Amino acid sequence: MADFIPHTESETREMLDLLGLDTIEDLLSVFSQSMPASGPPDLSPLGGGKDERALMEWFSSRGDRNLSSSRAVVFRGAGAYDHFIPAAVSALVGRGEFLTSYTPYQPEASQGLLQAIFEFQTAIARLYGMDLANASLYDGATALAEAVLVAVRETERSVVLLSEGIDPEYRSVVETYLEGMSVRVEVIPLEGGKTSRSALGKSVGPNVACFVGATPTFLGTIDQFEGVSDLLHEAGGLFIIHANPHCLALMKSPGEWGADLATGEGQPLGLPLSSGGPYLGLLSARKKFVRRIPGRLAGLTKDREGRQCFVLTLQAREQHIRREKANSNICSNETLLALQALVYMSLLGPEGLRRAAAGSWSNAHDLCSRLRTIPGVSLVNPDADFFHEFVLELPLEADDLSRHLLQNGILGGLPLGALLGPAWGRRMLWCATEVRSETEIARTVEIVRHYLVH
Amino acid sequence: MADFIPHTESETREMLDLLGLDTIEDLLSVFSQSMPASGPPDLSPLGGGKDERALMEWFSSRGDRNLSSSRAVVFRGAGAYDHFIPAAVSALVGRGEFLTSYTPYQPEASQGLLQAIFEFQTAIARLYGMDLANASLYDGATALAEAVLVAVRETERSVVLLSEGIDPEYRSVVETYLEGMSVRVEVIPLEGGKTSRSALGKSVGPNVACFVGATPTFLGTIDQFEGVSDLLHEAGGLFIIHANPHCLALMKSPGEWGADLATGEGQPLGLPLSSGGPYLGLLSARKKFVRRIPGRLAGLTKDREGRQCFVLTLQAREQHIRREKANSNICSNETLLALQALVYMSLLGPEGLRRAAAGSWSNAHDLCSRLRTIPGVSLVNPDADFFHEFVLELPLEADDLSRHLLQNGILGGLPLGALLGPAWGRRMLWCATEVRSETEIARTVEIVRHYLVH
Amino acid sequence: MEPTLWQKSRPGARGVFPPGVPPEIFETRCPEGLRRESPLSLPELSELDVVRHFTRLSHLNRGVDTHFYPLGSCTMKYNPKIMDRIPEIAGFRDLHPRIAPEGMQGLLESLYTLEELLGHLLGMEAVTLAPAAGAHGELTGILIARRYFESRGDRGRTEILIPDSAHGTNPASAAMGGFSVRVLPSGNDGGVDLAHLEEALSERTALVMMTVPSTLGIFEKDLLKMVAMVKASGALLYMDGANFNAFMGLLRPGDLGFDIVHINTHKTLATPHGGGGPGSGPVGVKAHLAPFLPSPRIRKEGERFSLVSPKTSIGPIRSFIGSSLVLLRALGYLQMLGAEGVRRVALYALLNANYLRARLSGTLPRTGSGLCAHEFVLSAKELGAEGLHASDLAKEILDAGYYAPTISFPLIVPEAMMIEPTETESKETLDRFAEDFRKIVERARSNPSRVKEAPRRTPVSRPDEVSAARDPVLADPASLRAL
Amino acid sequence: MEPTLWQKSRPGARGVFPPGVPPEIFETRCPEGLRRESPLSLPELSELDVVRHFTRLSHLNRGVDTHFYPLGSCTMKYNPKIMDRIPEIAGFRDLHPRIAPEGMQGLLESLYTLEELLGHLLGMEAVTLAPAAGAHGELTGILIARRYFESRGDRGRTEILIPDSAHGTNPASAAMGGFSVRVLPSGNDGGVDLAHLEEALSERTALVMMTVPSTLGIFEKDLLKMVAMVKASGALLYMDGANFNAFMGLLRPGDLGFDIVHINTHKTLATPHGGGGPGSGPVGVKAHLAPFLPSPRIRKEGERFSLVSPKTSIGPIRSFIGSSLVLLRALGYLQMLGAEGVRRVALYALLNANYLRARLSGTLPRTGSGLCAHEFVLSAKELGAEGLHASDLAKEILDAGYYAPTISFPLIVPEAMMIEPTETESKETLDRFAEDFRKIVERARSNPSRVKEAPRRTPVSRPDEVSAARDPVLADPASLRAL
Ligand SMILES: Cc1ncc(COP(=O)(O)O)c(C=O)c1O
Ligand SMILES: Cc1ncc(COP(=O)(O)O)c(C=O)c1O
Repeated sequence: MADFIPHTESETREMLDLLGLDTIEDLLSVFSQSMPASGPPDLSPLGGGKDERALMEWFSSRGDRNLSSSRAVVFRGAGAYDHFIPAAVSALVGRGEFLTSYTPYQPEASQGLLQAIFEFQTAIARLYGMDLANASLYDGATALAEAVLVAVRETERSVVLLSEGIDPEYRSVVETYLEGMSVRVEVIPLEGGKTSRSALGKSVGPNVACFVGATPTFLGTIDQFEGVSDLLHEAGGLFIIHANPHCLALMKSPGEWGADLATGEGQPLGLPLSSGGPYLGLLSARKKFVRRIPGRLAGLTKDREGRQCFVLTLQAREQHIRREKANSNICSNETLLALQALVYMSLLGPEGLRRAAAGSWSNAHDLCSRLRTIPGVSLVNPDADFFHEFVLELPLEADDLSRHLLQNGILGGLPLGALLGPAWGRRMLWCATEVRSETEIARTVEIVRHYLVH
Repeated sequence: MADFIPHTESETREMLDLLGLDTIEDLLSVFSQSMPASGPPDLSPLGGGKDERALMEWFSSRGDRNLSSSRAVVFRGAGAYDHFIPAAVSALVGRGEFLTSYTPYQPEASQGLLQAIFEFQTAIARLYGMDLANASLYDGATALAEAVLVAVRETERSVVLLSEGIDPEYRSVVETYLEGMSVRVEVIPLEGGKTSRSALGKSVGPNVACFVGATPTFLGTIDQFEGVSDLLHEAGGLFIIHANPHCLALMKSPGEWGADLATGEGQPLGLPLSSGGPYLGLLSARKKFVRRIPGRLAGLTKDREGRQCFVLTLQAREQHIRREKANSNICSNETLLALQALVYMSLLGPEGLRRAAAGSWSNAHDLCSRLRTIPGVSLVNPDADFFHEFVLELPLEADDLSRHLLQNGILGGLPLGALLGPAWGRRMLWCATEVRSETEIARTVEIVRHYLVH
Repeated sequence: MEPTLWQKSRPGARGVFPPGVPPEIFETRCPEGLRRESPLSLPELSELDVVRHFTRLSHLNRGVDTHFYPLGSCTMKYNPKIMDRIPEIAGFRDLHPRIAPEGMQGLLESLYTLEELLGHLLGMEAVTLAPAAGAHGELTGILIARRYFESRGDRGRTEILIPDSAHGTNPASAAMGGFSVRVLPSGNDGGVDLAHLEEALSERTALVMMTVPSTLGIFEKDLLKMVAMVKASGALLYMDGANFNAFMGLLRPGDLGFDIVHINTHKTLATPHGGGGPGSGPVGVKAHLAPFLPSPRIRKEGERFSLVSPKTSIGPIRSFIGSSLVLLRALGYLQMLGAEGVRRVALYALLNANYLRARLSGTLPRTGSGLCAHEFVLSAKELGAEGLHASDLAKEILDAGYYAPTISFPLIVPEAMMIEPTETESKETLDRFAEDFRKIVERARSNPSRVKEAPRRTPVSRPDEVSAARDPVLADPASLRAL
Repeated sequence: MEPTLWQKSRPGARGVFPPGVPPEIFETRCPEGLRRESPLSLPELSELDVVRHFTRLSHLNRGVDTHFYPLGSCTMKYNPKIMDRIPEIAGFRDLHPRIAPEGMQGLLESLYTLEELLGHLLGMEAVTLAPAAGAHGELTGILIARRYFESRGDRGRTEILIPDSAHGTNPASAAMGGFSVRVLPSGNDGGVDLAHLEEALSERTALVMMTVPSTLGIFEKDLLKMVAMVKASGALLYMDGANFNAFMGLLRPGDLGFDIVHINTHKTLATPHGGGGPGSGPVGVKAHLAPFLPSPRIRKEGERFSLVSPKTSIGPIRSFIGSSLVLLRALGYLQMLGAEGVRRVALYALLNANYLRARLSGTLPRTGSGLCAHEFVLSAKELGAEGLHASDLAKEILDAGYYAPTISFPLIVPEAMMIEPTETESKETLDRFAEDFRKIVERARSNPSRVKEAPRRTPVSRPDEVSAARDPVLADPASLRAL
């Protein structure tokens, strides 16, 4: 019904006249040689078009069939977190000049986004304790895969060690990315919620490109990496940490642990749960890897009048110049979401971010200690500290509890059986962020208690 | 919890030092002489403050207690209409440069809004068929009152004739506005939905400042005004028409009927139902009244380089210059909503507006003919044409049907008893706009039928 | 500059396709005499054309979101973005105003809560939220006073006393309310002169309207004495509380003895001005005036809210219940601030004004002395010697990257420049502004002709206002050409 | 220019106050070794500071909403504002991706519907919506091809053939997929040379990647012959469908014989580019490749939708189900257009490109002849004589009030300027651009040194790119000073 074509009939006519064409259909001759014998496609499945109102009705009714956070209180994390997002974020990010602009290849007409990208890089580098960060990658999983590829290329080695603390789905993505390479992935187990130091020691060797640790781990525990950096560097490998940026407001940063590269999922920095995407891949690194890292980089420079300005730089690493020798194939990235994360971080500032992170930590600990009072419920990895997620062992199948909670408007912890195997069938990964209220926590604990202790 | 004060503690200290003050409380000495004996106010009812999230929860839960159009299908008009509003409207109107600017008294820094006001004036003048329009008044009712005051001042006469077709609440507002004047309001009755020509003829005389007609009338009928303009002008009075701008896309305009002034409520032009406000008062006029009319006016001019530009003009009519001799006391108006209406009109264009209006007309006629098939239901004023509202006579109290419909998620026609007196107790003013679907109409008719013909 | 919508219009171009039916259906079925005959000259554009047009227009406009806006009397402070979300809640945005009270309990509860909070902050026993703006609130208050005296059979009170420093809406509202205006000349300190007041008060005085703090940004030092004098005369006391930002949570008009007060939510309470509106102008009154408040009134019985229209009311002063979506913002802001925040807002408004006043001392003479309230007034009169007006300085200030202060108001100060920084601006911004202002005043003395040519960095230079007023073009000529 | 956030930062300033608790609570209870020790150098600003900062930055940026953006290969068309509303629907925006399928039936139905529609438009039997961008779709397609040959025990196919005119992501993706790249040189007409193709094809060829229409904006005239040759060699055919806007609803890659195709929703299907992303890159495949599509897959059984991860899949290529909020926009746009609209979009994209091509003839020589598809490529090589590059012209174009065309791509055209007007621009805009372009080319010949100095009307002049790359400053030094 609407096609956003601005032409009036007479304008179309004039344009066709200039081209010497009778009707607009004559333009199909562009394809003539290639028009398949099957004739023009049947477009009937596309229907007759909708006006704005009918369209919104269609989507709203589909939206109503999803148990979003407005209908189910979220106690689930596992890679996607329900955080507070200030109203000013969307008011600023949604401005047309940002939204409808392209990659800032023409710096004179794109200073706004270039500066924002530069500021985003700065904020991420500072948060992760690294020297620099890029302008974004697709999401946390692909950022991790790209970081692994940096290590493989840098070291020209063929073994990649991943901590068991890495989200198992991220691990699968890394494996998919490595599909075409002759690289072997080895998992270093967790012991009590922390990377087994003895297993790691045994596996690090001359073929190891890198070890990737996570903190918090997928199970919520805070892993510790004293000496890991030295261990890797002595063996000529790189040390990569995947970390949740929200937790880094309070937790020891990858930089402080001595990592060479760090990755993260930027969703907790002001992005809604979004049904899973678009998300925001974070990659930061030590300066010496600057020419290795994938993705765009905005740099500070001066214009002809000596004014501070910004430009995409070191493009020779990228596919549009380097082609098959590029650091990565990435072209479109997640700039708008990087802007969103930047606006979020500037609005909260260091104190706000620390306050929110402390709220998550505190709510999760409150939830955990209350749930542990229920008979038959115990904390897995009780000796490890955790941040805002933790795994509980239940007296029955986690899937059953999960279903029961959902019927009560609660998205409870993630049942781990499907992801980690039947041995984990009675285990559930819980999360509480700063937005959970005391009432929500209390009510949830009561429902769990009632269900388990009928 | 948040107060939007940007000062750091040390900045506050430096500022106080410059002023030679110890603490910020020392500034209370500004009031010292006036500080009442009762001491500082007790602020406890204001509570401890809320963060953004808690605030939105408070309001959302209150919003859920309102039967807005997302929860009750609207078949009610009577001065507030449920029309389609394109998504681009709020995207543009909400831009900070518009939203957070002041009245454009400094034209060089306010060309955006000045041009928009000028364009709004143009669109309203064209829609109403008049020479000019102002930059907005508070709402339709006060616009009507202000137009009446123009007539009173212009003619220096003391009788104002209002058609019974004017919304009775608008009539009350006019009476409130005239409270301090020695002016008498006389109502000219409707006959079969149109202003009684004989009554009007009898009332028009040398004391009459103006006659005000409405089209459509409050009862939905399309009033007709052949010869009314001449009748008034011969008697030295003015002719004012209050008209719904949505209907004017198809209906004869006040200008075409020969009105001197025209008013309207701009809500149907892209403003949501808004729980009643803010709305948008429209006032347009013949050129000769330009120095009489209230409110701001933007005019076209040139800057020093000869470039087209805009400026607030004829300010000598206004309160900030003319004070007690001003045309009106209006200062702040509804500029942002004027902008909203302008964006709406530009997006729809003449064809879109005509299409939407035809949709309202068509849906209302469809609804009417279906409801009339129900035994015991009849159309009041069957001999008058109507636009998108009509009055039905029911076999029982309209209030009862209204309540029943609301329980079924339908905001049915307005029961008229409360407004027009007990004689109207079984009458209901229905409306259907372009957004009502065939399904909604059919369902509503069935529910009414079932209720009336148990 | 951007061409107008009609200059861009292309006959036949289509924008958004709305729900509806082809207009021909109407035309074939509706009698000719009722149909619009003249063509509908609205612009014909694509959706992209419209988006570009208004995006570009926005770039030609300065707001608080883009520039420091020290516009005196207007309180151009930062309005939190979260408040923009409240009017978007479907339960309020899409609520029909003619629904029965059962269908709007959430709205009524919210507005009732706001009435209570404002009553508390103003020290008034009853509050109406109906008025659509400050001036509308004034008219409401004046009509209430009229009814009050009528109810007492006192028909001789036909006069309202208003200081010469008052905002123009005060006398204009008095006139609309059917009163004659008597002007109170200011004393040397810019305040109301007690002797003049004494002399002016009589049994004809219905109302004395005072702006507190005054438009000079000064708290009348003899305020309590004046109040007593007015009360003694049998007149009512009206306070123009547009400058609420200066005293919110610190002082209550009711406690000072005022009978009626209006405030402007669009100044103090988180409604951005939107280029001139919307706003709203709640009015608070003491108990003896409550019966006259405009209808409808919200009534609370137990947990249920309803609407009533008391017979004693002056009647409705606008359609429906009020500018709800504006009022909800005010409520949200007060709830967010809480007790502590409300006080801090006012204290920091005082601090910023006094700091900037001190930083600007030595540039242009100030009218008034000592601490100011939330704003202060300088006079550029002495620059008259160089042939310059306050308005010329204003244009230089635009060029320096600010909006300009209020000029030519209050009328009692020749070449007035009224400066109100508000509490939401940082010390850094004030320091920068003070420095720039100082340079501009220096430039005005050293190079007045250059100042006459300002502004140069704005999208247009000074518009020809004289010819605009001489032969006003108020509608786009291109809209007629298109026909 | 605007100072950076850290240049503006004032230690101790506070912005938005979030839910949470004082961090001290964490610090006293969490063991020291786990705590962050280095200070967190994020900017410290008020909410107003932040709002002004980003509002001003936005003013330094051009988008489709502000300027005509004839950026070839990027399809910078108008994206309807209504689509921005879809990702705001709470049921999608606030949906946790790790909820059981029962909790996301509306999402799964929507995405399934989009898969079906795209499959239909592409002539493909199965579609994955997982890839996050075009290049990601390429990698996905390439890994699918790898798995396909593996599944047939055919391990000798290690090479991918790619025309030299291809987008850089094609060879880069091939390399990431573990293949070696063999470049197909273009023939004189800019198309793939049949003889070269013949020669290059072998039993080592896994895939031939073709961009259709090519990056020259040309439909290969021998496309069907090429397809037949490739099929005969046993290799698979990959189509880079980034230029979907040129043929959507007119022609189906599947009907042409392609096995795999990706498209970029952020070009054709109503996702604004957002300064570089987000986007999404759905991939369609023929039935024989469907088993290898990335996991998870959406399955429909009756009215119920679920997620499955087939063993044959290449595995997940990203976290969660895909960039849902982007994909829903694409679905919304297709639903709004309907059958008729989809065709019209493509036809008018062709019309606008050909019209502008015709209007620009005589300015700079075009590479290719005859009708173009949705874009065309000019060469500014001849201006080399005046010492000018395509990039110099681009700067003049910025000054004339446009964004610039794509330059230096495709690589096979020296000093390429690739122009794609898209269907959403009006004839008037194209006429104005053509006139301005003509003037700029004339100026380049008559006054090249002036062109070297462009742009002059942008917020900054040309940045020093050389020093930026020599000693890259990628993080704000002020962020370290602040510590
Ligand atoms: C002191 C004072 N009184 C009254 C008014 C009038 O308020 P409004 O513009 O809302 O009608 C203003 C507004 O500028 C004002 O500053
Ligand atoms: C022809 C062509 N192929 C592939 C791509 C890569 O797509 P993306 O940027 O989404 O990764 C592009 C994008 O610019 C393109 O134009």
